[in-house]
Amino acid sequence: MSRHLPKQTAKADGGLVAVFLAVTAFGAGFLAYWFVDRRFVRQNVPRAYRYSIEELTTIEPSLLIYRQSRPPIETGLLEAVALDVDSDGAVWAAGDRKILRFASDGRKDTEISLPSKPTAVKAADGVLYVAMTDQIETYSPAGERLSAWAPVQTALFTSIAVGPEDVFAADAVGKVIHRFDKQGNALGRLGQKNPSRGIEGFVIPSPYFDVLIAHDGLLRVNNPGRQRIEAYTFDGHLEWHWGIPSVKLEGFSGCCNPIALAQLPDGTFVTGEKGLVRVKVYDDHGRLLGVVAGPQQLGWKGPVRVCETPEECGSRGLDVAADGQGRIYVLEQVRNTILIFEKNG
Amino acid sequence: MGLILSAAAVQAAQRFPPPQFETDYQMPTLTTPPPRAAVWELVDVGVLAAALGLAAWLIFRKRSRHGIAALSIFSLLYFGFWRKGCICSVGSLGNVVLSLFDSSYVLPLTAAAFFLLPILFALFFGRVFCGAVCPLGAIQDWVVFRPLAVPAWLETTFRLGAWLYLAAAVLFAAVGAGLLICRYDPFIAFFRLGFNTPLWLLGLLFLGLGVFIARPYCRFVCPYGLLLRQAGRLSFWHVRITPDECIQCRLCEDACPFGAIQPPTAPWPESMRPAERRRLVFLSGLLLVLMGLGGWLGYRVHAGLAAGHPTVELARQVRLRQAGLMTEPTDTVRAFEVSGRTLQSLWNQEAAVFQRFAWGGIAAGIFVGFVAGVKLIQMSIHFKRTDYEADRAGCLACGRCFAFCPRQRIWEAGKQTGSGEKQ
Amino acid sequence: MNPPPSELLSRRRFLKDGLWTVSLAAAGAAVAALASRSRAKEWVWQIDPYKCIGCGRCATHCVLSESAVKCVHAFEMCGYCDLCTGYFSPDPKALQTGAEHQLCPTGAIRRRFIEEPYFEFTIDESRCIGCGKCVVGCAAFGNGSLFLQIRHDRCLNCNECAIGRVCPSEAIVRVPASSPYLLKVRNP
Amino acid sequence: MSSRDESKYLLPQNPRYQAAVSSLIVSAVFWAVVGLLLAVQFYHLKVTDERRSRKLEALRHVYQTSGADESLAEEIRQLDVHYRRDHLARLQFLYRGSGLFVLFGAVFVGTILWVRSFHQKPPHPEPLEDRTTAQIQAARRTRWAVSAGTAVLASAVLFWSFQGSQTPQESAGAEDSSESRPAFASWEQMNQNWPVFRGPQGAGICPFDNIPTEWDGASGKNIRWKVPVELPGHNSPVVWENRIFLTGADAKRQEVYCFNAEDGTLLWTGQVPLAPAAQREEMTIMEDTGYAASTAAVNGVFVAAIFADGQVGCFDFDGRRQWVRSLGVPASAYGYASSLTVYENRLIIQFDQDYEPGRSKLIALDITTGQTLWERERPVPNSWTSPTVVEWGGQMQILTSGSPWLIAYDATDGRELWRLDCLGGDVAPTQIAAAGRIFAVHPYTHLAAVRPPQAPAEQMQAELLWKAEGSIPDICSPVSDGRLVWTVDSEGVLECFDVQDGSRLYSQDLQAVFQASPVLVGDILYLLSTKGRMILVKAARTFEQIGQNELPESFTASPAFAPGRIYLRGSRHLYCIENRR
Repeated sequence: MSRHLPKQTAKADGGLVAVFLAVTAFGAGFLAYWFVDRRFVRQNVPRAYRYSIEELTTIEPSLLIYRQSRPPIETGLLEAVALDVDSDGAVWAAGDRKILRFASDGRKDTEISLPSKPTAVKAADGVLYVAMTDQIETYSPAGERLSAWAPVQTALFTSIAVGPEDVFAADAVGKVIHRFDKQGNALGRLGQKNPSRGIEGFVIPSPYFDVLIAHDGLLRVNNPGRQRIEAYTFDGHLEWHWGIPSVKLEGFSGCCNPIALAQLPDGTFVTGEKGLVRVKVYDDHGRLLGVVAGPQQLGWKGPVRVCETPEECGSRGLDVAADGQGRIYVLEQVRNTILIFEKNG
Repeated sequence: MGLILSAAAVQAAQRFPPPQFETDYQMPTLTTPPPRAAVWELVDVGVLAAALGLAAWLIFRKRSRHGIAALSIFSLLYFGFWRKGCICSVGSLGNVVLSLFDSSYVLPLTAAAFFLLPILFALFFGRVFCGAVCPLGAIQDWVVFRPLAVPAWLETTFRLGAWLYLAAAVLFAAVGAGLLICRYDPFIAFFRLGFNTPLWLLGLLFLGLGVFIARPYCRFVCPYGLLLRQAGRLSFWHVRITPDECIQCRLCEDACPFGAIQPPTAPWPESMRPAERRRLVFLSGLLLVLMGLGGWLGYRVHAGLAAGHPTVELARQVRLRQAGLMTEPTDTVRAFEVSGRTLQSLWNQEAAVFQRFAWGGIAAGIFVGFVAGVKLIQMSIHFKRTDYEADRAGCLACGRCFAFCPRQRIWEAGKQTGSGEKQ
Repeated sequence: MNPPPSELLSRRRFLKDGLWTVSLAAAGAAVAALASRSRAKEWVWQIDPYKCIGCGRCATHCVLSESAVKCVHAFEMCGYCDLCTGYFSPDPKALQTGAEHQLCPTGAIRRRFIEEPYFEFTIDESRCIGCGKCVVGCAAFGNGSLFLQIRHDRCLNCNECAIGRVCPSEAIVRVPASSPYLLKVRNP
Repeated sequence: MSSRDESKYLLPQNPRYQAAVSSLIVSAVFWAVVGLLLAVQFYHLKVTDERRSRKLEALRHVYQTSGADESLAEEIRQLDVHYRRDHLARLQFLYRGSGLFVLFGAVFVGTILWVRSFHQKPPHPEPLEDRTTAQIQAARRTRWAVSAGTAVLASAVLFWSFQGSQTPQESAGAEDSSESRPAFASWEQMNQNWPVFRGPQGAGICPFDNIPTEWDGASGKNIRWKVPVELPGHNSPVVWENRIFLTGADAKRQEVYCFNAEDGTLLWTGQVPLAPAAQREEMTIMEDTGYAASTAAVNGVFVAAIFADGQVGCFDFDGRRQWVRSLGVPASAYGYASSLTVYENRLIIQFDQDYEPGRSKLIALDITTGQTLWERERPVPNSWTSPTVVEWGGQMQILTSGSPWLIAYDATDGRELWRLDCLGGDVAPTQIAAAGRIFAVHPYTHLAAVRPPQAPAEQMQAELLWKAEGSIPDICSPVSDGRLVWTVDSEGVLECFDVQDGSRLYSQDLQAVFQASPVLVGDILYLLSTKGRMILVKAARTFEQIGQNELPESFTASPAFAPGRIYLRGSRHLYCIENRR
């Protein structure tokens, strides 16, 4: 058997080896630091891999026809969901198993405890209508429970509108508007898909479904999945609709907007959008009249939120309301504050 | 790196239901391919233990370089290319340190086993891990084509770099700034067969160097090797060049590519004794000075080192942003801004990191100073040797020297012919 | 003065044995300590979807040439929108599947009509590079049902995750191997 | 053993050896080829695919924003499929190829081992030397080496601990940040900063208060900070709010530095590539000009710099390089030294050259893109003065000095407005505008006061009011408070003239050498000598020195000012001087 001797170590000049080693050590250090640690690691991400909607967040200042007229109201709620302004100009905010009332100067003067989490609130004719998921209850302004209506199976009421004799509630899960009388008896549903009546149906991908009774006596309902506002009679006839999908200012951005709706005393409508958060004013045929607040005014920081817990990331939309003086109230659900806007000039 | 999060913390938030479909559409479910089954981790530990045992058997009983070489190929293929270099004993040092300093990180049994087994084997058999089991060593072992002799002074001095690297790796792992050993593992890019990292260059550099300077990573960089060196010093049995007795033939003098063969010592002149004593006293004093100096330097650079911590980097960027010196926020700053965290919490965190780095820097500095001082003292102590011996710390148990020993041939011949009673 | 060599030798041997015993005892103690600290519990890396900002580095910084990070879809959260903002680029000319309308740089999302007005979106993992563009699109406007996860059939479980090092929001965390995903909905 | 030894002489004939050698060569070639292919594919992955995806992105953008075009849509679809196929194939190739690479590497190693097995040499110990001496020496040598190693390590760490805090700012984030923001700051903001050579409008007048009058380099009094500047340059700092910019260059590098005004930390370093080596050979580099004599200019959004080889670079405030232009190495007898100036988005470069008529130009580049906006030929040889932008009767004018012409151009479109023959020689001092006049310098000869045409309606004819003689400077520019005008020459003679008639009011030898131009702060003239002595002289009809301050360095750059602060660039350091409370 032949034996292979491994290579013997060759004698070398120590100094030369030292230089050799030092140079390679330096090279290795340089490679490690520069290529592994700095250049390679901190390089920019290819543009094709990034989705940037930042450029859409600036709004031409001349279009901003509203400004914040008062300091915002910090609701102190952990999860504010809805607001309404009553005829006295007091602000009602719902969230966290509570209803809070803020006087017109922004001070909290009433706190009503609820048996479960509220999903909508409406103050009308001295009565507080509060929706809690599938059930509506009424309260006196002092916080006394007046009635509890029969729950509606699987419903999620996200908005209530109160007329002289009727109460309408928007059900985001059932994707219909329920009509009740003032005692809570169900009178019917409207807005179901019905091709023969020209109704395509509501598309509600997230729990933002708003209904109101406009000054003209018709209902206005947002249809976020179709990016439009629809006008219905109390009997459920679709009269007309307006709104176009677009990230441009005149349209409703993204997959499912607008998410909130209110009417101003002059008959125009305030819409709220999530995502690219915007509050805008339209006339009754969808002509953009101006912008109340854009992402920068509403504290938009980026398209994606970063949260410690999933709950924090849960709600992130907004709700809008208007008072008799034409002021616009925006409940901003990220920071749970109410911003108050007034028309310039 | 990263917070440890219990799985329960992230769960479904209260959810809005999906649409009710009128057609019989079945909603697909999200697939969640599981990670490698835990039993395979145990298999890895088993393979490691078996390989270590086999290496010890090959080097002590069989005295077979061929066996060791074959085992090293197996280790390279299994721990390197098959297991893609993770987990390895060298990197497990980081996990151990992390588990000592981060209470939320529980040390996996596998990591503990990978860390401890080679050290235990080294206490009994010397560095058999380095010789045949470590994939990083194995890949370098195969390119030792033209080994040059590295003089002892050079080898010892350059090993200071490894000590520094060890100190830095422990410091970074302890303060939660990352696992440096894994980050700069030079051969990981080969093992993963992905041509997409600059680590390729680092690996090629080390292999290229390894043609002339045998196993450079093991000798001058590897922090885990330093631990094994110390364990090897104490080893119960150690690799012997000769199977029975040294006949002082000097044929093995140049056999070791790692310079780990030490010739017999000559008697030192009696006249040097007093000078030696004085030097020892001086060096002991110097040891304290070096430790102090190291601690001071460690404190001085702690801020610079802390820049490697993600929190400090974030704070630096946020500060630039605050000062208006960053017009376009980086992703890091943007993520901070959308998280709604307060600035104060960031400053507090940053201060805490600095604090940790300050103490860690001092400790690491004292440690490196201690090492340098001890090395100097070591060089002043006269150890006695009568035969050609493998240096217990430096011997990598590769078995190359066996072939050079004439007694080995006699021993082998005896084994082939006889019953092996020569043992 | 000097002790005889044999005595010296035995003293040295004694010292050495003592040292060895001590170090073995120390090693034993270390084993015990580490073993008591360690558990038969492995860690794997995962992305916390509530921390991810979809910066795109998952596509570029994984040690694998094809990233181990893929987009996953929590169907239970999906609105099944016609105009899916994770699928379409902003203001698409038409809601059609042509490459010119798509956001995904690799066309990894499949869009399938189910019934008026709903569409299903599924991820073709062999195409997905984990850039997170759709994640941003979906989170910015929609329900956030698309999110990134490390797929453990691909992940090598490096000791230090190369993406985690550069993640701007430190969203890559260690999770127990027994529950290796951080999903936005609990899997049945 | 011995048979093997003998066989060594017959190796070339040994067929097994030949086989081993040829397999070694073959495997080496294979290995190298695989490596090369991998590198090529890797390059494509990183560069080509990146470019392609950007292109596709751009096409999608065009498609989405412009009128619908089916052919474009079809093109996008086809490219999408094509690119994606290529990309995936490349990924596959890289994965398999790197496996092959490792495999061939292993084969290569194996063949090396095979070949080597033929070249064995039995161990042959050399004669035994004196072990005692050798071992004692070895131990000593190791002790010294370890000591030296420790010392080197410790000093490296110590050195780093002094550098540690100055980490350059990374420029991460999206690449395009400039598009949505305006490309320049307003004229008012320009006048509230120190944006160009000699400050607002290049007049050498400091509009700020609380400027220190006392400091001392030796004791550190009123020195807020002092930081090293890596590469040399005679150019002066320019300042925008809390950023200070200056440039430095040597034969190998040309850099732009941005410092944090608060603590002097280097925020970033920008690189401007060198002109081609062949061109650079023709450069004239003299000690008085150097590689970076021209002061940078900043317009509130971008900073631009020009170097002696005619390379212009522009950066945004985060250090991202916007563009680089090569104007060609200027033919200049003493080396190019004109500073840049900027008006809105126009970067103005006075590019005067010698030898051939028609080579001298005034160039305006779009500072956002580096494109030429306009170019005007100048009938002058090489000069070392800088253009200045001044407001004159509602019109923005660019003033330039050359030999023999003082020429004014419209800052917007570069139209020549007027010119006057009043200069000569190698002109280096820059003209100033004050009290409705322009003061320009014919070195060693005279100071000229010029009345520009008052309104565009007028016959556009400038008028030479007076010429004053005296110790007229060759380098330093004049300064005026509207009543008096001062000049200081290199030899240190300070002259004061009346603006009305040019009568010399005094002439004072300051006993110092000057290259930096004087600056007027309130009613105090700040004169910085090359030895670092700042002489403060009352701005009055009679000479009155009211103070002097020393810094231990040489200074050739003119001082820059900010509210309450002076920034001085010495030969090695940048100083910030501020009154300590």
